[in-house]
Amino acid sequence: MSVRDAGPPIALLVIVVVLSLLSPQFRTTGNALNILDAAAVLAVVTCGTTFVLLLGSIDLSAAGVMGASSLVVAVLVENSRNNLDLGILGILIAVVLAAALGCVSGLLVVLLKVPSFMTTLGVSAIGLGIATLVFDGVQPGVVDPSLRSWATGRLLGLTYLTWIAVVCVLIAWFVQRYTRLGRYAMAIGGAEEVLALSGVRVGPYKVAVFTMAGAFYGLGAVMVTSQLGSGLVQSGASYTFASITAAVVGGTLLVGGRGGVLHSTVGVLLLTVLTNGLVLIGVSPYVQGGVQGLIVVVAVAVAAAPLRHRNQVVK
Amino acid sequence: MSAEGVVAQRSPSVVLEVRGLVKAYPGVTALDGVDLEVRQNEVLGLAGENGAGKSTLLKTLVGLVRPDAGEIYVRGQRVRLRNVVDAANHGIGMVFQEQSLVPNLTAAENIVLGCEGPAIRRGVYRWATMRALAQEQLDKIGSTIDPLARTDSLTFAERQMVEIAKVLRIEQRTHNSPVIILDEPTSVLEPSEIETLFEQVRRLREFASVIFVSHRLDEVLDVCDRVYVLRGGQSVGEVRPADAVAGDLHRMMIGSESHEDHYHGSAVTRDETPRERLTVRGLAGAAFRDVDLDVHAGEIVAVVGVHGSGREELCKALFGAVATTAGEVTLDGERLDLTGPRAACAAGVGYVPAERKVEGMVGPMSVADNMTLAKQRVGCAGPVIVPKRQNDIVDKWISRLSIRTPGRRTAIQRLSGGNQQKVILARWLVGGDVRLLLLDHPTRGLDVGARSEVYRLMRELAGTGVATLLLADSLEEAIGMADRVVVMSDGRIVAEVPCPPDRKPSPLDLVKEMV
Amino acid sequence: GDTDADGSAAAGTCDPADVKLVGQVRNESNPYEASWLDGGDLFAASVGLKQQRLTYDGESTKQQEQIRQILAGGDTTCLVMNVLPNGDSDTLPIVRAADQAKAFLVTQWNKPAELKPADYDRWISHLTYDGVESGRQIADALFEAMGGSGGVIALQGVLDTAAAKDRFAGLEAALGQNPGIKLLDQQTANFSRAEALAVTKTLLTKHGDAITGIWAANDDMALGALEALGQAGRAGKVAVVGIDAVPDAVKAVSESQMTATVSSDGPWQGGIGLAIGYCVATGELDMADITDVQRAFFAEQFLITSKNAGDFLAPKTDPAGFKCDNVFDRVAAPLK
Amino acid sequence: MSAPVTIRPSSDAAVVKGGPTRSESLTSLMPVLALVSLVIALAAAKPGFLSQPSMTAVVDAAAPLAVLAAGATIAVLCGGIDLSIAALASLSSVLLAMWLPTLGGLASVAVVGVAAAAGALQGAAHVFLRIPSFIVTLGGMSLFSSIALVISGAAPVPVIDDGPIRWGFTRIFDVVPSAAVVAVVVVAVLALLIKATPLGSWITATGYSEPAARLAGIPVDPLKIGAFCVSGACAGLAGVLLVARTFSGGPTMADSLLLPAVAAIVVGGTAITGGHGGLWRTLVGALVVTLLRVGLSVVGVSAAYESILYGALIVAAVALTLDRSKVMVVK
Ligand SMILES: Nc1ncnc2c1ncn2[C@@H]1O[C@H](COP(=O)(O)OP(=O)(O)OP(=O)(O)O)[C@@H](O)[C@H]1O
Ligand SMILES: Nc1ncnc2c1ncn2[C@@H]1O[C@H](COP(=O)(O)OP(=O)(O)OP(=O)(O)O)[C@@H](O)[C@H]1O
Ligand SMILES: [Mg+2]
Ligand SMILES: [Mg+2]
Repeated sequence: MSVRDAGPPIALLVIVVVLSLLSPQFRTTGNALNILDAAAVLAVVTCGTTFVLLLGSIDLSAAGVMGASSLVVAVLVENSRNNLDLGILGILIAVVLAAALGCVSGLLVVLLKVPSFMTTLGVSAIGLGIATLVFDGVQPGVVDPSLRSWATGRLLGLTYLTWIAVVCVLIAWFVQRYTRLGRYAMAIGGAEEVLALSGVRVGPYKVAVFTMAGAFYGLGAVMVTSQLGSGLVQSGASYTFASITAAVVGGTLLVGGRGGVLHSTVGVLLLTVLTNGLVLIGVSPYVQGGVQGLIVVVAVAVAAAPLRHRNQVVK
Repeated sequence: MSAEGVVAQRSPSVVLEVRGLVKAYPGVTALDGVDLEVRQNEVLGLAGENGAGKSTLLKTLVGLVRPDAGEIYVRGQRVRLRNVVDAANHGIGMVFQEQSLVPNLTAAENIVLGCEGPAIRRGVYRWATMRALAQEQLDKIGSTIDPLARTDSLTFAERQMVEIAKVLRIEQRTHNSPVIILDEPTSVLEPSEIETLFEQVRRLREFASVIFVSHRLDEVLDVCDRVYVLRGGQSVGEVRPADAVAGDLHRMMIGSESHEDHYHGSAVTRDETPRERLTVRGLAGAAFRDVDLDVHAGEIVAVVGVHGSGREELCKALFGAVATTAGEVTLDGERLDLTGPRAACAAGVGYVPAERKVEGMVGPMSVADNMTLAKQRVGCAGPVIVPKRQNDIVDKWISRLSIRTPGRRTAIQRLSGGNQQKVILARWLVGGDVRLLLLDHPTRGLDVGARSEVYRLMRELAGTGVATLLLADSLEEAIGMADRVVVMSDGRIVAEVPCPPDRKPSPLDLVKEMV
Repeated sequence: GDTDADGSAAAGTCDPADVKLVGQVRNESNPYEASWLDGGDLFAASVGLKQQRLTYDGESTKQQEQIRQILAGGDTTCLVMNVLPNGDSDTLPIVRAADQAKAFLVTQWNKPAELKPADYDRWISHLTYDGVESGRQIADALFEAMGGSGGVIALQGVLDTAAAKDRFAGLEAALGQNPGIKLLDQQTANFSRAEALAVTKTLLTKHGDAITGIWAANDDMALGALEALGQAGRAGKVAVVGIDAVPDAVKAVSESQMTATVSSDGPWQGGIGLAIGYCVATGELDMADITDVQRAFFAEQFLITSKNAGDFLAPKTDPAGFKCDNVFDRVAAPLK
Repeated sequence: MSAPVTIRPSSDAAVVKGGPTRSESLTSLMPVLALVSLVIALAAAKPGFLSQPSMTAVVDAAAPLAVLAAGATIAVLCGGIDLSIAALASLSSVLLAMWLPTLGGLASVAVVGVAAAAGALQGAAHVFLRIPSFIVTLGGMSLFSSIALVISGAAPVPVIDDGPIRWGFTRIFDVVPSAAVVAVVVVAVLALLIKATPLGSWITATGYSEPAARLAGIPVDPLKIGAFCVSGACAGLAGVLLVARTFSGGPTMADSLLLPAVAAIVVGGTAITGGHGGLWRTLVGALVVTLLRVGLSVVGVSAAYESILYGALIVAAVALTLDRSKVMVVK
């Protein structure tokens, strides 16, 4: 592990130690499980964001994509709104819809050459529109027992959601490390121009990455829907910036080609631990955001410190 | 048109043939009916000025540039190359002028990139296979690089080797011998690395054909079996190295008599008494230490050394671009502030970086903007730009250095390399206050003509009292241009060799000190 | 625009067909506000008009921009707006803009105390609900369900809204009278179900079994808390209360998963604001006849417990309530 | 000091001008084209939309957004991004409302000063700690929000006497919104400052290629700090304008303007990667974004379709205004 890689895990460790000293409740097993559970959705969403960041692009569409997916899954599984009961197929459709929205972002980037910042912002608005259409005035409540059990069921002490997140992170890590898609995503972030010289058409891979990111958001939305017990338009609202922050804090750089899924997952844990710990040690709700922001900045600064040199470009 | 360029009947040994290739860009005709043939087991040289169309021609051969007209034949068969993969399938591969490796991947991945074959099955990497494949390629060229090392952790020369290993992958695609294109592979290599490369080229000739491009004409004559000369997008002739010298080649390239001499001529005006301008005492940094150095006003001092000798870092350190840990530097007796380029600029130090594209020019900005970037006060009244005044100054320098550009508002990236370099040099001259010039490979990638113009400019500046520290492109250049050569090795200065116009040392004398 | 010097109360002279109806809420993506707009449509249909539905995504700036844009679009003297200001601070600019454009305005929920409809010609009424009262009512119901002793946690709303503050004040008042109840912790979950879920989980870890009641400043958060309890395996062991009577919450109350909620009757709110404005605009109601109390009042609200939840399961809005004689039927008390 | 070099350029004939090509000038007109077509489309949907009061309202609504985005444009041109502007504008609104009773007219100046300092502080953190501006300003965003919540007690701060800031929300000759004049003046002053001094090419060079800019001796670090300082100052001024029109300050008042402000910058044709773009473009971008934000709902598009249309149109607008020749790879 390089110096750059070591920063975020060390920061995570320090924060965990400090919080454990400050709060007896923090260091209970129950709380550890709770943190893992709370990190589950963000971890899955961040898997998607990470791949987009590896490309050197940015993805602001999580909010909209998750909203659309959440409502679609809520009305397709057994629910309080209609008589549909597609079960696992409903979940699949929701994830596919999310992937399709991601695909649209990617296509717009590749075909129209519009920066991802804008395409994903636009797609987010479109997703929210779709969600509002499906919502149609009343929240569809999820009745489907198997989907509900995602949030409540436990295996070896961890909720199913946590396990899903673990599996997602492993899959994403595998994709990043062992598949052409993952390595090419890395390569596109490293030197996009070069790939063309090697006869690789980057367009399809970019679209695939955005599509995969969409799928992760869709799965994240299904998880949120299971947690909340109904389809919410706003279910993804907080995840856009949270996932980007988590990825960057973990060492996945915005310029692309650096970091990866495991880095980002460390970032997710760091943020979740902070949110949880600040509540437990009783920091006033007004200043929690500020304290969290400061710690993030300090963590990144400290992690970056050993690499500092003159003429280094930081955007 | 060429006398020998077109062969009437296709001899079986011709592997690649190009006829009447035309490629026009807005405003330029890069290729204007080029003919070319490459034979089995030969090294074919390609010479021409900057912008003659060499790279464009080669890029059409690997499918990166679609020609407007003309035909390409591979082993007598007309082909249409749509992309690099097409070309590779026909056995043509290229090492590009600018390095084209993905820095954050392993050497192995770069070597197989784009045609992974068995290294990827159903989209999934098989690292062991990939490693073996890459190792096989590296073994071919006798390189000992670890295939799983990240590319950005390799030295420049090692990366060049990776590129060559990569291009050799096309052997697997074709049963016949491949055509390997090397576009200016030597411009950034050290002499010893160049020698290694040439060994590889000669070895390649055993089973492949090689197209070789370089602006160092003696190199071309040395390694090639035949040399084509391009001028203004046309093939103007073929030269057999056996019965030609660099001068002949150059004459064909520019269409008139050459006057290449970078060895000091007679009439160099000098101050009578040498005046100390730059003094360096005990300077140390991450890559060098205990550096003592003096440069007089009007003196050109060349620093030579192999990769890792620390000379580039020293040069940057004098400009404040890398940090120093100890030492004292004065300029005209005053302490030189090394905290950053800004301070160095203000003190009258100018720096021309080696990586022109990344560190020198701002591509999309205009010639005028690039020229005034460092001396922004030029043409200003107080803090306010007076456009007329600034334009006049820029125009004067454009004609003074005969920079060939459509105009001062043209984006610098549209200029040829030599002209770009002149703009960067002019950047330090427009202020009229430069006292020390740090030139890091100022002629890298420039053609002979552009190079001699840069030489002329350097001499003229020296004549007016500017002290110059030169990191030369080749030992010949260093010896030719410098009044004194300083040899660095392992971060220290190990020797100083005087180079007066009448008593130039031989390159061999220097090499002895370097290793 | 303050009151005209001559005090001429604007007399409605609009042809009923010329009246334009605008209903504006934060968004259509939550059931309460969606039902509000539906109520507005219902009223509009009852007088043969259409309501223009506006939503501003909870963005104060967007709300202001929309209002000004609407008011800049031609003749506004027969325009009737039923507006839910995003926060207290948004009311004044809306009121001023409407007054200047001579459009009729009814606002609901948010208004700074010192701002009074009586000072304006065209701002007919402001109606809201006694947040202190609702906060106290559900707290009382909660404490009763807890048997008068135990620990509660409070989930606050968006901190800079009056609703959040008033409701919490109601809780504090109730706590004062119930010394057996201990407020273990209070956190904001920004009226959001997802945040409530996360915060509740954390607080459940922090306080464990000490928690026997959860007071939430709205139903969304209560439902989030309910989910958290389910996931912590404590469903049914902790009493939960909320405010708003969103369908899911009413259902939860009727199924005894939740203890209580308070209904403000969204569809009615959406209709009544337009109805008041329409009646004044057409002259059926004379501004002079509207009492000071009717211009700024707390509307009736209903505590829903398992006993009466059945009545609220299917929301029914009676158009008769929108008749000009009945528009002030639900005035419960003057604004404090 | 010894005599510096005396090599002098000869004064030969001037060189022909090589300027922007026709297609380049055309792409620089694209933002205006997008704006005009949007107005036409909205007017077709609802003819009354073209009326003078309606247009005045649009221009007025765009003004605070334009001021907010104008400052951030400079940070973007330098190759950074400022995500804290909206939160800083909210904080400024609170500060202004709190200071007005004691400071009167000076309060606006004080607020802009404080906001500028806050921006500069972020710039310094970005430059000296070498943290990406995205992260610094994201941290700044939550920090400023917290400060605003704490000092305001999480409640809006009413302005009793809005006399000293009435200049921010009046109509000149009953037609021209004063806020729009403020926005135009801000943009004009900044644009002039950039155009008339070397700052312009410093900013462009830094945005396109920071290493080259540094090695040309450009004071990149102070320049970036300055850019974030201007960005902060503009956020402060936007806060003042918002207080002038809402008669109160609120700790979350402007928070929702962040993404619209960035959208305004990009729709104007400024490259989010830095270097290429300009302030006037942002002014046009702010108008486009405002039209999309309020125009759609006002002409009667329902909430769900409004969102969908907004998403589609904003991408279309950027697709139109983007100068693809200036950005090598699209990220
Ligand atoms: N993509 C392009 N767009 C426009 N003009 C181009 C493009 N590529 C090359 N040119 C122009 O075509 C001409 C030939 O360029 P080319 O790169 O082939 O020259 P070269 O002989 O390789 O020069 P050098 O020795 O400097 O590498 C030049 O005038 C160049 O400016
Ligand atoms: N399974 C593998 N077997 C062998 N080599 C691998 C394998 N996976 C990745 N590599 C190579 O080993 C190197 C290290 O992996 P990778 O680039 O994924 O990230 P890393 O080591 O975490 O680097 P960093 O985090 O510093 O960017 C890489 O260059 C990669 O190409
Ligand atoms: Mg890694
Ligand atoms: Mg070339």
